[in-house]
Amino acid sequence: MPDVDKGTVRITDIGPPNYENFLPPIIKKNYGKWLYHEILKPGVMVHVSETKDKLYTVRVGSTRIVSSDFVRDISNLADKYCNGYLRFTTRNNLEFLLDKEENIEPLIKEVQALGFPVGGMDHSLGNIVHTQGWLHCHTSASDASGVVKALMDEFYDYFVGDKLPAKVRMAFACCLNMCGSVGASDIAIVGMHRRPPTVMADRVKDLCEIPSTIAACPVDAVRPKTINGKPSVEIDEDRCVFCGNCYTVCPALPIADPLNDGLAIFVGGKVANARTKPTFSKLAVPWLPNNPPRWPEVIEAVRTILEAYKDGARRGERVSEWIERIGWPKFFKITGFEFTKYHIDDFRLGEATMNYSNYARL
Amino acid sequence: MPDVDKGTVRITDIGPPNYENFLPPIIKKNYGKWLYHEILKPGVMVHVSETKDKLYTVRVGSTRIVSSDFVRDISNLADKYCNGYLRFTTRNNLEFLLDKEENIEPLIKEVQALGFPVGGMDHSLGNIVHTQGWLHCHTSASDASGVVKALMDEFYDYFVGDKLPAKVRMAFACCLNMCGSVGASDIAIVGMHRRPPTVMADRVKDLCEIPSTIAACPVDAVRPKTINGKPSVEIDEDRCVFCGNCYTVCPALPIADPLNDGLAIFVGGKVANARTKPTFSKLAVPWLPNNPPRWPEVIEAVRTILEAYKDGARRGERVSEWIERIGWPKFFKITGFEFTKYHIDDFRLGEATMNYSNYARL
Amino acid sequence: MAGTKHKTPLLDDLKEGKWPSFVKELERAAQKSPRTDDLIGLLEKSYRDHIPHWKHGGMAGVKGYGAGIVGRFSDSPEDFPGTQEYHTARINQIEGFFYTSDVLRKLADICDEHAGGLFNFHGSTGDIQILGFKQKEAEELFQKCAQLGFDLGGSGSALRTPSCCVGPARCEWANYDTLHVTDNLTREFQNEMHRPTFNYKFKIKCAGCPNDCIASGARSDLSIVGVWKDNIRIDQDQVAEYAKKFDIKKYVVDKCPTHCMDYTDDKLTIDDSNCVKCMHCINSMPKALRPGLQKGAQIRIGAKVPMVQGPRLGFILVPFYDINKDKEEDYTFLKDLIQKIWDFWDEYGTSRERIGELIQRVGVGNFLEAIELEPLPEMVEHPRANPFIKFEEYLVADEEEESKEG
Amino acid sequence: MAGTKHKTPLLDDLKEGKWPSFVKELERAAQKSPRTDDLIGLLEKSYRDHIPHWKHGGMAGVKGYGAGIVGRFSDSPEDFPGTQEYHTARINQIEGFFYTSDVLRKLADICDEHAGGLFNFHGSTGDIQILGFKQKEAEELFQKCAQLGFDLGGSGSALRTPSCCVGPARCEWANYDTLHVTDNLTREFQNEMHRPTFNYKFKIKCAGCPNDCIASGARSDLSIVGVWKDNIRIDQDQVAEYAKKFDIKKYVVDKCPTHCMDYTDDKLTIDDSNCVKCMHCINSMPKALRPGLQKGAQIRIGAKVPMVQGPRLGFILVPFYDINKDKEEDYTFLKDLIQKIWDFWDEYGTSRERIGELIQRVGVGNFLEAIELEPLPEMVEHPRANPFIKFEEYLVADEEEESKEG
Repeated sequence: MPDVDKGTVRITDIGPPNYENFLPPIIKKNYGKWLYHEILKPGVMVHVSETKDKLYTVRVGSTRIVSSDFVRDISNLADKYCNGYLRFTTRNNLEFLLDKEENIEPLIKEVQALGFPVGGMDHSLGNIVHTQGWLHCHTSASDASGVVKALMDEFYDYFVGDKLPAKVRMAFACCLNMCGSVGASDIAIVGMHRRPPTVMADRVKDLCEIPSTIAACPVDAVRPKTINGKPSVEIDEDRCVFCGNCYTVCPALPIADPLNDGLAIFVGGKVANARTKPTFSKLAVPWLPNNPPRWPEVIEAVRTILEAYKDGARRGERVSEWIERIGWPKFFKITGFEFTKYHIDDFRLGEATMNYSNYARL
Repeated sequence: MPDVDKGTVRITDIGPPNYENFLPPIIKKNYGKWLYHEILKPGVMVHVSETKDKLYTVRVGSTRIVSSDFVRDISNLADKYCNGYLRFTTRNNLEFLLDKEENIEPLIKEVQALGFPVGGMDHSLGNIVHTQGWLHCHTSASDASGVVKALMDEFYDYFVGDKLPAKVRMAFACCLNMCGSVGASDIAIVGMHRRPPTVMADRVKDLCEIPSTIAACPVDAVRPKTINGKPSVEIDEDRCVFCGNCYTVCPALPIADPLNDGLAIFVGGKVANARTKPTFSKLAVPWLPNNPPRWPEVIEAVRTILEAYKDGARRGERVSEWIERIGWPKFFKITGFEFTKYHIDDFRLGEATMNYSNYARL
Repeated sequence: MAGTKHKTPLLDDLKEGKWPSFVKELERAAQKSPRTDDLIGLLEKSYRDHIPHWKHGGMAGVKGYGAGIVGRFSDSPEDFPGTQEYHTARINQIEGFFYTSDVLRKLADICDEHAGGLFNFHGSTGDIQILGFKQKEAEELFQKCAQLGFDLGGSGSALRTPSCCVGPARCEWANYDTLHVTDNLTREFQNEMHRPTFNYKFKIKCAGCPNDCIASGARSDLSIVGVWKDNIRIDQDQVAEYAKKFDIKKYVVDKCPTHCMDYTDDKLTIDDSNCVKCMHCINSMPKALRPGLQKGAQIRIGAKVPMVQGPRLGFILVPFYDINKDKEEDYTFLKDLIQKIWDFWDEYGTSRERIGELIQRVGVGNFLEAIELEPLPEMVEHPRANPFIKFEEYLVADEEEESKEG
Repeated sequence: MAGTKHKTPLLDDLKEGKWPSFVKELERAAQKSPRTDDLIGLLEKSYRDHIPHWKHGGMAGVKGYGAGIVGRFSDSPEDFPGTQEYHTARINQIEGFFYTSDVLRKLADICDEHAGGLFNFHGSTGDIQILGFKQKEAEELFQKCAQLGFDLGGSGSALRTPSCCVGPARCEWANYDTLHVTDNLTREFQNEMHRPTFNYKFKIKCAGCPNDCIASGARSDLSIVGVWKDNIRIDQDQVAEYAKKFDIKKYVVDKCPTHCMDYTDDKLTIDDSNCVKCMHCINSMPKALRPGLQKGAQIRIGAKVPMVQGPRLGFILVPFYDINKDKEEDYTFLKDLIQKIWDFWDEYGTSRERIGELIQRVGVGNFLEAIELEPLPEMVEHPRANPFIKFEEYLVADEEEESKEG
């Protein structure tokens, strides 16, 4: 480990920089004093304070992965229009915070000239939060950035506009570990392994420590087994939950599978408490193939959902409320998605998801 | 086995008498042709047919257990007013079926003279369905007929009237086996064993067949154990679900416990699909003591529920709808029942019953 | 009432009060039946001791049947000899609980002559119960009933006596003939009722509409509920009459679970495509609204009491089927379905496992495949939220993109 | 863009289209960083092969920390040597994601000098992520960040970097100072973040109101959500302004989940005793309606992703508490509660068991007893329906009606 101590003490456990030092002066002044806000147009809103101060926010869509030069670009814009301040959102957007209304349009022009969209507010499709995918994760069942790029290109107008019945929150996770915790989104796309890890029996002993491989499995699905006279392991397919933990410690148990890895689509989740309780997204399509670079099957399925929603939902209804109103049978009917045995929950609490009534639209 | 064959063939597997032979002529004539019905007054309704025929029903509360002379009494009434026809309901009521309106009042007078109430319709307290209790069941944790009698004496006016916000269905089961399947009632009272069966270790070997005793347990809670040198069994308290099956085959494992047997009260179940889906009753009071002959603690708890419901519910709201509207916290507040750890479901699907939202009335 | 030889101060208290007294009924029976007099004494003992005084301790039944008779043996025969054996016979009720005075009197005579003079009208499942006979009297009691036309009902690990609501006999909302199908199934499955070979009990109940007055959705493994497919029939004149009596918007329209109704300008309209057949509007205005004309039935499966894996209501297995047409074909569809369900239960179920518990254990999808029904979204409240799907189909590399059924 | 030495026809396609292209960002970084150029080649290989090309295969980290650095090793180092080690540093973000251009430029310089010139702004939990350094560069990268004021975040079986919504900095609905408490807890628990000793990860997120813009209720083991206790403040004049724009009855009143609002004669009234603080009416009319003045927070517990026992949302643990008063006391109540939860988890949890799974396994009631909170009906959707209660109190005969705690 290099010695970076050049006469100074090694710095540890200092936590983050104090946020107070990074708040624009108008925010410091009006901290906790905001009275209301209004959306002025797609991607632009104003917050009005008890002090009468007005703060304008311009929201800009971005990729999650960015270059250092991107960071310099946005810093330049912040210097020019925002006294050097800016913030990000949880959905990988940038927010420029302006105290001068007249700066809004010039800023937007420069942002757009750099190729970045303004939007993601109100009844729009928000930026898709996502995980790392093939770009940087060893258990991923799909790429993340690529699918998201393909989707946002396709549904760009919904980001820069506000013509959807209500906000639509989309999220992408590249495997069931769901680092993005996508499961409570209007539309959630999840990388799916369809098969348990392959046991490369002749290589297990050389590449892996068998006891720690067995211990890595959270559901006790990996068990010791001698194969062709060599110590190895076997995997209980019924137990395996496709987490990839065993592959993490044992490269001779690859979970990635070029033919069988793919994507599932879940719909109708939400996190906010408004009108209805928070709820998870529910399975719409169990499996679609990985078809890079544009994943047309995924695009098509999402388009089907978005268009059915746009046509069918009433103003202000989130996807979950729309489906709840029309009923799941009608959702499957109008989207044309097949309802299969996989849609019926057979996991731990599946019993709680059946229709224990005579309610049916006939 | 006595030989009853007196020249005739032994009769088996004939099923029930053909119902068509027991339908009153007016019903045979109008079978499937009824147009509508109206409740004329508490306990009396008329059904009008497409043929213009009118059928009057007088509903009479009864005990579930009746004597042969009771059967003769009601037969006499049926002869006098109903051409010899009558029927029962699933809630142990009698129904006299009249084709002459002028017979209604004379019939009611005679019924009442015999000590039987007319009512149980519309916004009333229905007759309480129940199981056998101490009167005739070996695993009962309470008497059934006695508790029901005490309750119906107390709330008699709700049966003969129609002054409740909506119908109230009450049910009683004398142990968790719930022969009465009471669990989806507005108010359900359930006999509760608080302790697993007592092992009379020195008598097990003499009175019981140990393998069949072990096999009788549906949750594998009974295991062989030698106690004081004698073969016996032990019972896993954590597993035991108080079913009494082991006592059924082994009298040395009594589940009845004079101190700890008692009653729990559940509320807010319903079976009908009207307005809201069918739902189970939920725990209100985990345990009340057996206090025969009148079970005042049970009466008091039911009175508390009924009065809170009568005061708080809107016209047409079943108990479940009323509680859903005001919220469970308020139900516990206005009834004064203590909310305890026992109210939080820790059984198999308990996870599905938590409040996964920020919804709270503060 | 005089007559009981036992002192019963606690039970005597329950002879007071406005509601009919079961103690008086016991005493009426006891006047003719010494054993029932002992039953009263035994019950008073329970009221003192706070425990029941029954045990199993022996078998009871009739030749060739494994069901229909439930044995009851007192734990205190020395003090109450009449209760040493005090068994119950389950007598298959008449569908719809319709009786004549004639047949009731004959049952009463049998009950006095061969039992303790006591009945339950009716037990929880639906049977008439005759109480208080000894094993040696069982056969004669049974045959006397049989000569009167009554067979025994089910008990134990058998098909329990099917039962139904009053149906078309006296209800305008019956969407099919509940009495007929119940009678038909009962006759079809006499062997399954009387000779227990199931894993556990199996109950069938038939309700004419989703009001479910027989509580089939909460109490029967197989629940058949009448329903219609087309539009609710509206009589606008009668709607106007109801409007004079109550606020239709408030008490009917606003309570519709799918908000598929509208009442504007004194006119009631229903978007029937969104109606889930809850019955509330029809219940509220029976003279104005009637079920549609395309009548049929839904089938729900798996309801049961808490023991062992927790209580269950039934879930929708068949959202709609033409039971009225099936009637003309002797209920072939229904009987085939029931047989497939039983076959599956027989093959995969374990002892004391109700069908609802088995379905949950093996997975609804696998159950559906076995009984050859398609998975339908009507069966679920919502599709799965967890992503733990066990795919049975996947691609195999060697065979180049060829699909394999797992 | 010229510069990458690898042929990337598949990725090139993703440089087209209106939405910003991550491929362009990769290429911009690759112009300065050969290892990032190899990253592009490796990703193109994944696009061809349909599998990722990463493995674990080694450790990465800095002295004294067990967290904050996530190792990434390519499985194809021979073809893409720059990706042999391509690790990630989680850098604790500034609360509310507020930055200055100055600090961002300095981070960019560090990222160019010591890593692959790539960032995530931000990772799912909230950290800034710097990508593309080797183990031998980790310490210097870390200390350069530290000198700039940035520490590492959490990873592994540790407290993950707490995060919060924008809160009072730019939102009129913040019921407490989300930035302040997040900053305070982060500083308090530096050790728990940096030195993994937990059973598994533990996330804390702070949302200012039930709109929960930080998704705390779905993503954090401990979710703190701002809420008020008294009445929603109504400006009737502004209500009248909104009434000109949309149908208040239809879009606001009728959507209230408890139907506690009324809009009659141009006047909006709210039965606040029945309000569950869903935020819909306030969201719909921000100029007319404001949260009350008795502000505080709710605490929800147990949210997590599907692995292993299935996904969970958080349930209410504390319906209301005065977090603004607690702020004055350095969040003593909150920190004590968190410590009790961790102590319980430490004592009873198993490896890879999230707190929500543990609570379910031992029973909510037992968990509450251990952390010394009362059971409250607000915690449940409804009380139990099954009767399988394991009573801990019962009477013992010898001691004559004396109660025994089990």
